[in-house]
Amino acid sequence: MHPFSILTLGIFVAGYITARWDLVTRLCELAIFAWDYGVVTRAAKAFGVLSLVFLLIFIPVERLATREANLWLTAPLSVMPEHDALMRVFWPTDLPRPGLKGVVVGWRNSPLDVFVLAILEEVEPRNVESALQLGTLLRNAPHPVSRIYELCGQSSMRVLGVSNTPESTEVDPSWIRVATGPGRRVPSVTCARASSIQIILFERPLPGRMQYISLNPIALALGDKKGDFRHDGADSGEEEDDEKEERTRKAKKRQLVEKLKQHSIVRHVPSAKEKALAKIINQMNWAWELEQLLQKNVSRIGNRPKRSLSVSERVVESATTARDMMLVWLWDLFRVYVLPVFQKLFIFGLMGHRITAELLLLVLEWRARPRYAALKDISATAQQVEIRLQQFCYWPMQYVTLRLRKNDWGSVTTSHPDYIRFYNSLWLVANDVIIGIALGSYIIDNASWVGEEISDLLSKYTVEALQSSISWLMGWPAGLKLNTELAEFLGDLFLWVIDYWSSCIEALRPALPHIIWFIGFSSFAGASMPIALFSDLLSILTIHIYSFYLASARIYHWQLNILVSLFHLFRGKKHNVLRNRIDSCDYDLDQLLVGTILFTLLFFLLPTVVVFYLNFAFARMAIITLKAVFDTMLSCLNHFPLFAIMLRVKDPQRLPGGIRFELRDTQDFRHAVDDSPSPLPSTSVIYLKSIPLNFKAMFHQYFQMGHRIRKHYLSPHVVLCLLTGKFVPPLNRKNLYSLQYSMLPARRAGVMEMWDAMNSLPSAKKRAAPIIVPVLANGKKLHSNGRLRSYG
Amino acid sequence: MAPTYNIAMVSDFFFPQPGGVESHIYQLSTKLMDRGHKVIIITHAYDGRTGVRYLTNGLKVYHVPYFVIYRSTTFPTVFSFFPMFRNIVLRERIDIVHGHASLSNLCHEAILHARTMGLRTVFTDHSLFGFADAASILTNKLLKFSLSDVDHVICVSHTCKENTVLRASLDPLMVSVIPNAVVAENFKPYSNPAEVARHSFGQDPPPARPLGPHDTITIVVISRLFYNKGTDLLTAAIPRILENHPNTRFIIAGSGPKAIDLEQMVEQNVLQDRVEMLGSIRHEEVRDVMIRGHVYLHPSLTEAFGTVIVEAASCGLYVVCTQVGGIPEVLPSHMTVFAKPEEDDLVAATGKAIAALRANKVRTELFHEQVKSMYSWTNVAIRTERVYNGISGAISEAEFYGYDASNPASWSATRGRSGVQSFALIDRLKRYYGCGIWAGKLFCLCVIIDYLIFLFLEIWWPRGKIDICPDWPRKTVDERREPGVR
Amino acid sequence: MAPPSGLQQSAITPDASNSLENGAQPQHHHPVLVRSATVPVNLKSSRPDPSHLAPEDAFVSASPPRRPGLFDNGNGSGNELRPRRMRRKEASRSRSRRRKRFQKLLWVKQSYPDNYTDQATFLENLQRNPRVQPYDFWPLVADSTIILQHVCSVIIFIVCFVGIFQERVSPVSVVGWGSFATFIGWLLWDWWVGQESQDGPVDGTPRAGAMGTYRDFRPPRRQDSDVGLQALSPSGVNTANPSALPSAASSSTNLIQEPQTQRHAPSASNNGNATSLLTPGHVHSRSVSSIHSVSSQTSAAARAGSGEACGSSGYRGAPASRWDRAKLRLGTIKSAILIYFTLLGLSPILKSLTRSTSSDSIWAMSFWLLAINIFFFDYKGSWDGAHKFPVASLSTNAALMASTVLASRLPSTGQVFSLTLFSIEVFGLFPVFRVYARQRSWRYHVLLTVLLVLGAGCGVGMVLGGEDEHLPWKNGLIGMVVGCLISALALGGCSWWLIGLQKYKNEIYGPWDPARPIIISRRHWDDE
Amino acid sequence: MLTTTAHLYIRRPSPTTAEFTVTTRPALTLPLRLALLSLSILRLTLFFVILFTLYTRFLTTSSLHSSPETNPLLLALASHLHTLHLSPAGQALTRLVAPIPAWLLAGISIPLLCFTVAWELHTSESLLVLRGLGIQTSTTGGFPWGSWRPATRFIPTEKIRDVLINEAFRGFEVRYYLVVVVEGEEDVVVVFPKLLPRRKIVEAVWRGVRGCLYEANDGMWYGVGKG
Repeated sequence: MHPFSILTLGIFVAGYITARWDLVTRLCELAIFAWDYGVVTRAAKAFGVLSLVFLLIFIPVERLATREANLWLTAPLSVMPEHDALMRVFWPTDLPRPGLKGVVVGWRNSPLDVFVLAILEEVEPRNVESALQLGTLLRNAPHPVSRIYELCGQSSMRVLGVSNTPESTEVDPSWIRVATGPGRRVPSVTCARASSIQIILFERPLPGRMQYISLNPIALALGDKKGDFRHDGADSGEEEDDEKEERTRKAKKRQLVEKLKQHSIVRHVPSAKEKALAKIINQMNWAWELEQLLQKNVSRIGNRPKRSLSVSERVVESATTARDMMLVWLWDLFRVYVLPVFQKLFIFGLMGHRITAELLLLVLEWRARPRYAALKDISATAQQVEIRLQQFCYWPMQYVTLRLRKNDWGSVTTSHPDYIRFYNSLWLVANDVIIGIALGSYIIDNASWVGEEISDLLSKYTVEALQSSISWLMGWPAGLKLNTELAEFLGDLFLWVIDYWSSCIEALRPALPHIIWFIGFSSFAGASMPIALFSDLLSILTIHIYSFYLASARIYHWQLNILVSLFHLFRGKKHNVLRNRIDSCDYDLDQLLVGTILFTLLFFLLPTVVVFYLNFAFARMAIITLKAVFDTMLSCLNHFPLFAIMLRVKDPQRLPGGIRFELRDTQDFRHAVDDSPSPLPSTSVIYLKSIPLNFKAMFHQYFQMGHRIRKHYLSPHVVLCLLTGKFVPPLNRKNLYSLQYSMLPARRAGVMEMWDAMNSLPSAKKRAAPIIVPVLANGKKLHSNGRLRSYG
Repeated sequence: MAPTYNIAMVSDFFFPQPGGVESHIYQLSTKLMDRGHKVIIITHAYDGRTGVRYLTNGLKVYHVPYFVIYRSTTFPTVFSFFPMFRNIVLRERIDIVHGHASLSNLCHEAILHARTMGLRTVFTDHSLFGFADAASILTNKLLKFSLSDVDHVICVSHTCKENTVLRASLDPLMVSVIPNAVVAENFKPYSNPAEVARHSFGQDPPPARPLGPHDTITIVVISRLFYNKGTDLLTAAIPRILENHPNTRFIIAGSGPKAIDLEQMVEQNVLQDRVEMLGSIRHEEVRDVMIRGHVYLHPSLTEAFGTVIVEAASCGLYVVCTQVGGIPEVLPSHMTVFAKPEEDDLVAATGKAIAALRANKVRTELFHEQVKSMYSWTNVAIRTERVYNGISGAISEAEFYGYDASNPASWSATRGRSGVQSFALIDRLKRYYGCGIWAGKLFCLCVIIDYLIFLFLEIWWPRGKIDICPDWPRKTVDERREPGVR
Repeated sequence: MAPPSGLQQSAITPDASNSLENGAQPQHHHPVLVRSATVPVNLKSSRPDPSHLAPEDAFVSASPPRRPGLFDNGNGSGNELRPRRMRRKEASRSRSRRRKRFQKLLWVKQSYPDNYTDQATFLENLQRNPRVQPYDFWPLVADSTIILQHVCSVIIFIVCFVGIFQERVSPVSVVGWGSFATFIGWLLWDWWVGQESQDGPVDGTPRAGAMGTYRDFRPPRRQDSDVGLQALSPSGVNTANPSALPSAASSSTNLIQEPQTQRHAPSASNNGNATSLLTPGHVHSRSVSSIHSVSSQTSAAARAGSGEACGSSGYRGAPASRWDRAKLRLGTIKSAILIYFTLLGLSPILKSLTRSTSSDSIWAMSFWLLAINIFFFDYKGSWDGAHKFPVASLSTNAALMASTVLASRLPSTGQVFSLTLFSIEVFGLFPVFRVYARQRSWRYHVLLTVLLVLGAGCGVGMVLGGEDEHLPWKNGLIGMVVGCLISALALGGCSWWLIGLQKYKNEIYGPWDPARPIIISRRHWDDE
Repeated sequence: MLTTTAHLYIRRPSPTTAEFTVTTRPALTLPLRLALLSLSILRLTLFFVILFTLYTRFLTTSSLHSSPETNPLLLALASHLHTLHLSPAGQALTRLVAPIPAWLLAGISIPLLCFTVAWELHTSESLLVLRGLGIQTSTTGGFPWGSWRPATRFIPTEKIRDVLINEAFRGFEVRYYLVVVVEGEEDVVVVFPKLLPRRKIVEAVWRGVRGCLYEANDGMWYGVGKG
């Protein structure tokens, strides 16, 4: 009974009495008359008798009846619990927990597997149900609602149960009763069907801050080009074959694992509850946004007269709308006439840049033959430039995808890695440029000094050191039994070449400061550029060592082979090529004769050649190490997961590396809830937490690269090559740089694709526009808008 | 109820590597398990096979991770094998250690360690060794070392027994002769044309039985092509045989270093159409190859038992083999034609065999049943079980070694050599000391070191720390089925 | 293990035998398997032949001695001491009541325990020292002269080197005399081979052996060698048996194939010449070609035929042979000149080769190399054919290397050249000549030996004699005498010692030894 | 005394959830607590002593310890350190480390620092089984490489192909260990990898897992021998 209606009734009664006064007097007389004739006493007696009867008979009967009724009511419940009576409740810990009675709303993944989204206070479960059916609770969702359902894998939200309701009110047996309150952190959950309950508490990730939870660690590298690099790596045989044996090992292991599968005794078919995990993770990611939405729309539940606005409010509102309309009008004006021009200009600028980049890339990647080395394989600088260009080509695409992300729910977590990658590369380039500016300014300031230093180093290490070592070798070093004549010969040869080369260097010396200055200038494009240039400069200025190495290696290898075959002859055997084994063979006298003499000759000449060979081999190795260091620095500058580390420090939730569970002691929990009348089913409280990505995973590719380098240069194969004088190939650039490419897609988007992407962007904006406006506008407009969105 | 034992078969040679010793170990273990014993196998790690494995019938195989030097014989890791071995033996509650193959160091070490730990040891010798060259002299010393303190030795043939007795200077009484056997079911003779069509080598018409005068006679040779398998004899004999007997053909299965010579022979006197070389085949394909032929030619130069000729006879082939090693003991004379290891004699013998087949004098179809009655693994298992009973004292010594129980002196005298050997260190040292002037002292040193290591292990890894592993459910052997051999 | 059915029906202790076979009932009484039946009695006295080993020989060394009482209570006391055969007969009779006698077979189901050791058959075919033939003194001495020859030639070489090194001998004279001797030797050789080709049916290409030029005729070598040996079989008596047997056999095959080869000789011969220029490994092509020529031939014929075909120049006798000899002389001279100039070219490099190496290491090295040469030298020198050049590659190479190393110590190019050339003559050619001389006639051999011993002794004497120029010949004479004495002593003493050692020889042969396959047409397709 | 042999705790609040913990930590009695406390205090002091050693060494080697410090707190710290350095103990320490070369000192002390900070005395590994969710292994103890929180690994139920007990050679012995065979991975996940407990414990855990992980309707897990 509403107080207002009571008031009106009272006014009506008062008016009536004043209108008919005589009737009142009659009533008074009648009462006195009744009292005089003892009507009252009789009535009192009768009343007493009746009440006695009621007390003695009706109340017990009613009690019995209610108990029977209750029995009848609870009987089906008691038989209810299913064979696997495990109830699983996912409960957000940061859910507001007032003590009020309310309705628990969420997903019901399977009859006994519920996911709590929100508790709606002060509403009737029935209404909530209907509202959910009608989708009232999802009114004016910013983005299409269907997406929620498809990502959460459920057709609709459900009422899961009631919270803080007294036991008396009976509910659907599949519902849960939740007792929460400010006091207890863990709600106590009971369900008629469940014999045991898992309460899994989790922190809701905030989509606004791009937090999310995932089962497997976030992938910082683009995962789309394993096979691609296999193809690229094909041109160096050695890499190829060790990759092959890698693959064969994997295949063998896979076979063993297949065998292992046969060992398992019973193949366990996963139940729905077990398959639901991925879905549930998604639901967790959605939980925050959905709860916000529901809480916003709670006010719509129930039939409540819409209170009309007072005059003052209406005035205020109209004023604000006027202002807003003005703003909106201006904004539209700007957007319609000015913005497109800027956009077009910007896009054209981008396209021009893109096309030039395309041309440059074509130049860099041009190969005379498919097997030949392209420019970028030869020089580090070209490689660096190529990487930068690739990044420039990739950014717009990335940006477009990120923009498209804007007009979707915040909880769609697919594009987070893209985001991180995008900003990572931006940050890296920025970093690179900052360091580069410092370095470059330094270099430019004292270019002459640096040039002097470099030329001194060159002349000191690549000329004088070599000369001294060679001349040291020419006079029996360290008691080595070298053959004087041969040593003289070789030494003179090499010395002559070195002299020639040093004269070339001398010719080059005056130009050196300019080169240095150029390098310093180039480093305004990033510190990686001068490093690459230095590495190229090094390889250019040490060509002579390289050639020495090649020559001595050839000689040594050749002599070694001859010695081996002559040794077979010495033993009166020969290597049978057809059967690939050592056969006995009787030679002729003159064969033996010449063979033996040659054998003796070469045998005694071998140490000399070995010494020279080793000398140059070591020089070569040193240079290779230096270049490897340069390359490592480059890859550090180009790929350091800076942004990821920053995120890891700032907000670990944004780099999910999987989930983990914690089993909480349930004793305190039980103590907290033992005031509740009904005995709880056996309950286990579990915390679900998200593990942030560990550093090992962040630097995984560095480990990979280090492993590659180690496997290439410290492998027995290389040692064998060194010993037998075969040519040791430098590490294939691809394998070294795969690290840096891992940020980039295997094939870059063509010019036209980029153009399309560019043009797709504004339309996206336009779609986003009506959403942006009404946020400023008031409820009614918002409402209509919401309906538009929800219908459209 | 006969007593059952926990037996550990130790050898370097076991599956996946194919071979005679391997299958011997496997079959023997299986049959012993059928008789209610518990058997495990200890061998070294093959590639991809390290750790503990269960075979289908619950036979447990330990692939001990040791690296391999030559043809899957491990490097002599004399003492480093001891801790692992002790661990395995204790956790499996082994009481008899049975080593195989005198070329496997693992086996010898295991026997030494087992004696140190006070277990009964048996050794089975599968191979023959000369006394001439240095390698065999070394091997003999090693054998003498490990066999001078073994409880019993099993040889696969009498020749092998004589050889072992001479090499290790053993008491002949502690050497039993238990031949190999074949699984006759796997070597049934050719029965119906359908199966010949089925298996992989069926590109030629199935062998005709009975033979007409002009049917081609197929001669099968299955052996690894090494020198001591007599491949040179084969290479020399084949052209002459084919020349003398117009419609005969050869099927040669197996590979090895001498395969090239064979191929060259085939090319040199153009015989590609009459000699078919299959390369190496798996053991389960042997029967499929055999039943395509009529005569099995086995030109080996030394052979302890020669399981393959028994298999051939079981497949119903008429066997021509060289009269070397234990081969003459293996098959009755009506199944075989013996030849001296000479080219001419081999050719002549093959000629005789072919002639006999052409005249249908040989009832090859009966061979299978006869071989089945001669050799069966169950029989081998029973006889091996008797050896186990003997050494573990379940059979009285007198009964086992045939002393008359009337005077105890007779066997107390030889107690040192044969019979239930005492584990006292001093007795063992006595036995080893008799091995030679220098070798004896060296062996004693080794044994003492081994014993010290044993004590150390007892202290370092006490037995309580070692988990006893549960047994595979044992089979119970019923006494009725026991004499089912005959 | 089941007993034979006959035993099963026999009423005498069937269950006993049963329990014996499957030792499943240990508590059951075992049939009296008495020690006498199993334990070998020691009958060393009554053993039929010494080479027949009884089981107790195996362990009597290591096992504690048995008490005699152990055997007295076998089956009856006395019969242990009777000779073995009687006892076995008796035992078998007494046993034949109970069971079949033991057979050394695996396929019969024996009624004996597995570890039963039968007296009669255990180790019955074990033989000791079967194929040892006792040496007697003089042939041994005669054979050991070969070693003496080689050692002496090495000593002579060393002496020459020392002479050159100390510049007491002029290198030119050394190499001159050496070359002269070689030339004489070659002429002698040529003459002998000429004679040989006259009286033998074959003169294939005898003097090919002189210097490496027989290379052109390697393919026929084997066939011709066989035939050659057949030719001079009277003189080839003391060649070792193994070489004799195959050669005889295959020569017989030659005679079998004679007509065919005669017939298709021309075609096959030009085949042979064509293919013989190829690198090794052309056997296949050759055989195939010959088979093309005679398509109807079986393999053996083809093999022989191919051999004949290529060597058939020898079969067509005199008319071809003269021309051949001329060509061979030419080839010989050619290769001689080749070697000569090679050495001439290399010697300046050799001179400075090991200058940086210290002399001691060079001496040590050359010593070891020469030792290798002496130890690995092919003393058998089996003479199979004029073209089989008894060159043991390793020893020759070692000697040549030693000489090269030594030569590199010499100051002047001429010395280096001469020493190297001399070493070639001594180590490369001289052994051939020696072997041939020995084959030729015993007299030459002895003569050569004496000369060598004298020369070596003299040289050593002169070298050790020191610098004193007055009467160097006295030292030489002393050296000769001492050398003769030492060599005689060594020959006699060593052979006597060797004979003395024979009685320690103890080889055991048995069925377990890997049999030596006797293959007539051995290695027809190997090593090429 | 401070650590015991590995033994098993089982927490099982509901039949569908169980945590098996194998730890070397004995039950916490008062003396044990005291011992642990003293140990940690010892480690702390050691840590600071090492730091101070390095500092003194730094002072003795470099002469810039008199640089003017602006930050008052750092200034106070520096002054205190300086007084400590001048104290007899500090002097003694300085004299002690003076002969040792710097690189050697660093090489010794930095691992020691890591040890004193990071080393955990007790190793404890646990296996958490949640029916319907999966299995989670976690390990603490020894050197926590990477992060301090226990290294956990969660395996969803539908990824679990089988849970079995295996035997393998380890060092000179054969050990039993519990493995989880994961779908689509080529390495099995070893449970309790650090302290491989003995057979009794492993079997108990195995039965528990089999009982707890799957619903009762496929209860044929029990009593089945090792896979």
